[in-house]
Amino acid sequence: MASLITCPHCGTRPKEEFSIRGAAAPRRPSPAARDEVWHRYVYVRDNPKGRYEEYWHHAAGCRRWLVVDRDNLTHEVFGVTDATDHLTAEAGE
Amino acid sequence: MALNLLHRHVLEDHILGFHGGANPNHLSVVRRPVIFSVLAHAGREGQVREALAKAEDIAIRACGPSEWLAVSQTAGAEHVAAQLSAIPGVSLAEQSDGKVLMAIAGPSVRRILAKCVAVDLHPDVFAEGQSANMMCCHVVANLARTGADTFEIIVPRSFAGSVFEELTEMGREHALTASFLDA
Amino acid sequence: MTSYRLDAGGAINRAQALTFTFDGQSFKGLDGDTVASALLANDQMLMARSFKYHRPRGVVTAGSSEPNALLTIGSGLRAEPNARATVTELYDGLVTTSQNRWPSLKTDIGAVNGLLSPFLGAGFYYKTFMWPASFWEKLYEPLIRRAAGLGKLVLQPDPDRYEKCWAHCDLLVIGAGPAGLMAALVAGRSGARVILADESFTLGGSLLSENVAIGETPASEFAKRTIEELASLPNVTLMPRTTVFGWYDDMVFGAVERVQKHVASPSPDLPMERLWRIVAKRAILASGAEERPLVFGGNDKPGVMTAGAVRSYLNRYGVAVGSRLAIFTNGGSGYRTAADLTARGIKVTAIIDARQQAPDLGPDGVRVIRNGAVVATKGRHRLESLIAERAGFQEVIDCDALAMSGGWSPIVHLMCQRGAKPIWSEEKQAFMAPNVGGAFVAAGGAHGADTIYACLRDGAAKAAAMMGELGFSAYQATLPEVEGEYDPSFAPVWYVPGAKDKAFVDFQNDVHVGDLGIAQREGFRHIEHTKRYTTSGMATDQGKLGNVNTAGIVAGMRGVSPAEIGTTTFRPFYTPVSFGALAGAARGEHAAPVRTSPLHGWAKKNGATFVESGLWYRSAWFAKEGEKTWRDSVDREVLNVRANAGLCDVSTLGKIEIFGAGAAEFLNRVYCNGFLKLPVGKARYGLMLREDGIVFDDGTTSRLSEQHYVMTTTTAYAAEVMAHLEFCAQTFWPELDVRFVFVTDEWAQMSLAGPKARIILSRIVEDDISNVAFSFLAVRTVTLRGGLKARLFRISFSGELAYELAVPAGYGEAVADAIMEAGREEAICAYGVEALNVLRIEKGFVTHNELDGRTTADDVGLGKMMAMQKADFIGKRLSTRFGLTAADRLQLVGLKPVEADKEIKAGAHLLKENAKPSLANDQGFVSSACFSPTLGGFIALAMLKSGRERTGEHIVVWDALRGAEVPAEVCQPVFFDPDNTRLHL
Amino acid sequence: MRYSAYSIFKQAFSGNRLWTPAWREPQPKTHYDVIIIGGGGHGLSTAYYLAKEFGITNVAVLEKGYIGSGNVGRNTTIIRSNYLLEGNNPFYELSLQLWEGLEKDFNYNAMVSQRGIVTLFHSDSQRDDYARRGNGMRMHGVDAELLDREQVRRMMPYLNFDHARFPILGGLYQKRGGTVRHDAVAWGYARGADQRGVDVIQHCEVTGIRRENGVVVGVETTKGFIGCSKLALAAAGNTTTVGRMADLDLPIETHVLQAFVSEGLKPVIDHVITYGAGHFYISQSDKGGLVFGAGLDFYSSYAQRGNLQTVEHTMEEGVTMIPGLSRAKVLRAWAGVMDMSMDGSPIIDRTPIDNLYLNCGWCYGGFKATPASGFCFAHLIARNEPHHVARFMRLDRFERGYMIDEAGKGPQPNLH
Repeated sequence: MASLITCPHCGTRPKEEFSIRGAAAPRRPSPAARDEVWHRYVYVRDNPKGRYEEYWHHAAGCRRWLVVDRDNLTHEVFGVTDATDHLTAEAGE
Repeated sequence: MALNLLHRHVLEDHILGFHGGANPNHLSVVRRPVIFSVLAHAGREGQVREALAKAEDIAIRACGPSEWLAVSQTAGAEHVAAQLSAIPGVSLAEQSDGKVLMAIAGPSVRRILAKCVAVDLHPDVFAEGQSANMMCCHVVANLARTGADTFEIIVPRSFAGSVFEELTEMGREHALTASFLDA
Repeated sequence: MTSYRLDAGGAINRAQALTFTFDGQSFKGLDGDTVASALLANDQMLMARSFKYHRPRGVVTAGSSEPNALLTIGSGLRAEPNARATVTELYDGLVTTSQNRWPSLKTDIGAVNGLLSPFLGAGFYYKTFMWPASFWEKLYEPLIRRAAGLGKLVLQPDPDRYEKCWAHCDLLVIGAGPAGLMAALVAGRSGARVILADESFTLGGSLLSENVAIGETPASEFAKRTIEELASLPNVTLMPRTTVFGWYDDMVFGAVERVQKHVASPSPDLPMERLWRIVAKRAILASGAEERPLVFGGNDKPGVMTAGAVRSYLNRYGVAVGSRLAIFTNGGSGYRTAADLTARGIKVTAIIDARQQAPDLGPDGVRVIRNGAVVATKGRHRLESLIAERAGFQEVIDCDALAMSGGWSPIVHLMCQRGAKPIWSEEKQAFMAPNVGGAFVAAGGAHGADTIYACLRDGAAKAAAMMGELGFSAYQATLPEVEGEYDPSFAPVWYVPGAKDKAFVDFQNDVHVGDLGIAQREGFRHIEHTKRYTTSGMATDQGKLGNVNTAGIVAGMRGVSPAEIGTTTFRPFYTPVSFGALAGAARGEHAAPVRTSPLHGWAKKNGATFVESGLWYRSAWFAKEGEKTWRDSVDREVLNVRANAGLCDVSTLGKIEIFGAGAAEFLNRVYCNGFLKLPVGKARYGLMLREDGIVFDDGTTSRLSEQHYVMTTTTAYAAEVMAHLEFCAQTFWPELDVRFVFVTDEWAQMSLAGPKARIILSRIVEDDISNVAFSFLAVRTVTLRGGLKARLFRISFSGELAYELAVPAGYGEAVADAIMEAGREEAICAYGVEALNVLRIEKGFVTHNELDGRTTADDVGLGKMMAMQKADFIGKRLSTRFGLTAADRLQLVGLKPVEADKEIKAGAHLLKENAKPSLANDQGFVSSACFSPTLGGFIALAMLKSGRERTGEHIVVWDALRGAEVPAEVCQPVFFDPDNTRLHL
Repeated sequence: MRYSAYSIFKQAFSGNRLWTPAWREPQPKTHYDVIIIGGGGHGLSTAYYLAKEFGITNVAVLEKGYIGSGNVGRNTTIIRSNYLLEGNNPFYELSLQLWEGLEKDFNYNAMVSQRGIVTLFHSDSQRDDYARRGNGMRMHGVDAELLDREQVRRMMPYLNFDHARFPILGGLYQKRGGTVRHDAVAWGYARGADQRGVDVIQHCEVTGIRRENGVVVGVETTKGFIGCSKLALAAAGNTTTVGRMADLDLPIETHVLQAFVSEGLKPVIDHVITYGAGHFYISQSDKGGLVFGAGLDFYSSYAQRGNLQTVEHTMEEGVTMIPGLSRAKVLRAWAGVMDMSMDGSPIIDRTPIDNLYLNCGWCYGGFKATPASGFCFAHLIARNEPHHVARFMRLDRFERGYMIDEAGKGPQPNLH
């Protein structure tokens, strides 16, 4: 993945078209959640070695936020989904 | 006091460097195209896409899900706006001045563009009629294949000078020339 | 004459003689020569000096792994240091010089290091040069640095162009030897998009150097015909002079094409080198195999080279590297070299075969010394004889060159760049390519094939298999017969012990067997430690020749298999790549794209000095005749705006149009202040926080219609804000119907500010813009006289009555001209960002000088904006943490020097009066400062500990960097019109 | 064996055959007072200072590979203390002072070379930022100078003054900054620690942390269980992996940073130079190689290798800053995995588990911190309280709202 990402909307594109935000797993807590939950959301990271979901923004393409499901040790990419679709799928599970 | 306001193209000065006729590989800049950003609202993407396909005198360029550029070199802005705004679920922003439209054509066009974009432009992969946003000469652009050896590039106005310089620099090897389309 | 050009043979064009110079002396070479072959043809064996001991050196190889023959090629600004003579294509007029020698290549003072070598063993520098401490930097290190490096870099701008390119293919074949050619042919004939890249200027690889017949024609002829066939296929791209240097994720390969390195007068329309990023569905590594040198005392003498190199010079370049050669071998390669030499009438004095099982006689009756070894070499600047030993008996062998063969190692570098380690094969006595998945496989010599036929077959088979995987019907190639191959087997010999002279494993860095021993004794036993401690494998060839020998020798010292030792990590680049090629055209003034405002031409016309602001160029000030410094201009502009009116280009601010039924709610959540109740036709200042409660960006957002807004951002943060909005909309609240589009480029936007702004504007705009009809923060689409539609905003960043007028970009210059014309009587002036900065400091408005990514809204006095009653907004929850609300935080204040004409500079720190400078006493810093012509003195905004309660206190502005200490008084951060009466005029 | 000119002289006459191992290869004991996980620069320096400064010698350093195989052996060797914030500045200054006395201290020549570091600025606002930083340094007594364009030109005439996209307006100069031979740092600390009784155990991977009654009692390793009274983590890019064995929640994301070396060249660049309009930095080693690097690859990665785009971008910045580099050739690229913290600053602290200590979050500034990190971590382990200069580097600072955000980029690690 380090080199190419296959955007679900635009096809295969080079890394320079994207900007990378970080872990996609943390979910923004409800406004009423406890301080501890908010702290964890903003500051604590699972940071696993291996399979990892990460937010990439296709800034030079469709401008959609994507969830890139990848292995951060081998750099293999398992899938790339639109972040909104990812949320919907997650909610459906 | 009535104002007589002159419209000026951003590449006016850049293009001065090119004199004489067009070579086989040529870059033409369209002086006053009509361009609109078309946004489909939630749940309306399919309908909007269908309606856009039927628009007259308007070429539709894909930007991303629910977003297109509507381009016309023949119709006026009002006419284009009227057609587009009749589509339910659409928001429009005019970009006729915010975007610069260039057409690049010739036998070496793919070899020139290979220095400018990362996308595979082999006709089996990026076919005639296809368009997409992509990085071109370090700038976010919309690229469309309009013929076997013809592509149209739309870039933000503020970057147009930079992109023009780089395109022509990368075209030197293939004797690329440039002019306004009406020149 | 010891090395010379033969009368016939070789893939060189004898009709095309080329003239070149080496160290000032003129030589003749031929078209098709490398610099090395041409020098050898002229009996110039001595080409270089080694790094540490400055030993005389010639070529060891005929290829890209050459560690010795590094020369500077070219002169003046085009001089390239450390070019390998063995791969540098000769051209007419080429100028080359030797390196790392003084005063001359033959007489090099540095060679004295060789005498001191017992003291300069591996790691010696870690153990000494420590006393006295100050001597390291004053004496020892300068001495060491003087000896550093090989070639000289001309640190001047490069006159040549470079560029980058993308390529896409079904199959990339790396290496155009027998395996690569067959692979490309099969894939090309199958209809796949094929790229065949080879580092050499002539495709063919070993076929150009090996004396065999393929399908009854010479190998080089077979290569030529195959290449012609490939060239005729439209789906095949041949890329000679192209080195694939790196294998990256997702089957992206980096390659560099030397477009004009071989050209005497480069064309300005072509790049010197071109970087390729090749995206391949499949790739075949057909990079061949490397012949290993033998490690024996004096194995670095000029004239000692690999047996394969001797054949290359002989068969490809028609050069005999000596007139009397000896051969030291552990397998068939040495015998093949002997056969090729004797067939051309060149004397071979002996074959020293390290094996017990060896023939009685060599080709043409050459004597074979079985179970023998070379233990010493004689000669100063080139080999004059050697001492061979067999069963304790030593004899002198007459020779002026020695061909050595220590077996073969597949060249697996590229396949090991992504983490996989090569695998030791006992059978092949070599490290083999690892399995890295089916998309990238090794074929031919790189896969351990050791005959040309095996290479042809392997290349064809690997390509055919890949064609099937890619859905092509694989072309069935008929494999030609190959005649005259030699027995490729060899028996491992890692080194010849007992030599007096050094037995080198890394020629360039002068690492010898003794150094490996020191490393083992001292505990640097892991192969990476051995490498780092001895520097073996760290030279410009990155251990291509020596690393396998190092592993074998260390294994021997430790009594284990080389499998247990392993190799060091292979990393890009396969061979060194120039900065120029990797940088391409994006350098110097083209380092980043330029953004120009639609009012750029207007500003230029009005005498603007421009300043970089991110990618933009913005007008900084507009000098008038008679103004000596920028301050003169800025002071005038400020005063004129306050007294009359000014026009400023604000087009670079980010502009985002926002649409949708959910837009109001969305804005209410991304801004910390309220946005739900913003009426249509009004603008509001908004403050965005990051989720950690720190201020992110600010700007105004205007409601154009019920579900349509336009947001402005700061120039610097436009892209970040857009990405942030998209992130919030797409991942936090996808249920809100809200859409965004950048319209920054659509509008030329200008700020018309000053008490006379309305009068001037009313001459341009048809609509009623009286204070009643168009009050502070009003927004409306207006019609300019003549009919052009424009957007008008009554917003101010100067504290004056001000408007921002936005017109379609192409009309920007014309409208700005018209405003200047309309305001002539009111003495309107153009003003730039410097004046704008002064105006806003006078008003205490903050920018990213204050909002530096560490400040809260409260820190800059905007705490009240935070609508904590809202259920949610970005940054709400974490903004209340103790550390972000503590009373001793730095808070925005104003500063006035006690003496108004004493300058305060941004970046100064603050101290209490009479306090000693220390971190404990540090009270904060000056964030913005300027001369205020309005107030007639210097003023500043500062972030001061608990600043808001310290109004009136006298402090010291401490600027040690610039040697200033200025007493100042803390004041409110609004210096001018604190009641904002002028905004509402 | 003590190293000196004499030892080299003596060895030379015995054919260099009598050199003894720089460190032992001990088998693990059953129990140590302190076990340090991670035989990189920070782990080894911690062991060294525990033994030397605090008299705690029953210490083991456990390294899963060979010592120095992590970032201490794959960086660009720069040392400096030109930090902005109070939370960092005194700490890095202590580090620089320790570097200055290091060779004598551990009898190993790590070639500390104070060549001076210049950080270029390209705009007025950047100059203001650097002035703020430089004045902050001076407040703490650290050397700092603000150079104007002409001063920079005199020192480095080869920089791009005439055709730059972002003109060089000046630089922040720290004379005492410089470079150190990186491998030698690991080796010197290892040898020094070993001589004082520390067991440096290579090829011993920790696979679990055993806890009883809420405290750590030892670690499971590939060489069996090893007991300890205190456990200290100094695992850099692998901090999370090890921390998870003790259920630690950490504000760490692992990223990859590349570095490069050119072919050996005769000396042309004297100083360490940092580009202000990008991330590029460069120096020239005593062997002649130009050593340089730039920004992160930006994605989470535990792979010690980089991508081509970053390589290209690095070279673009390099040639833009120093046009004459164009014809120099790059020899090798490598990459290290970085424990990027959420505010870009490190953590040296106790953890919620009483006898478990944490040293992490070095981002890509870990090398220069090596001595102070070891010193302060040893202090913390020995005394159970933070060293004065590391008192802000707390694990709970995020919850309390006391971030040390040198870059002002907020909680997104790859922006720091």
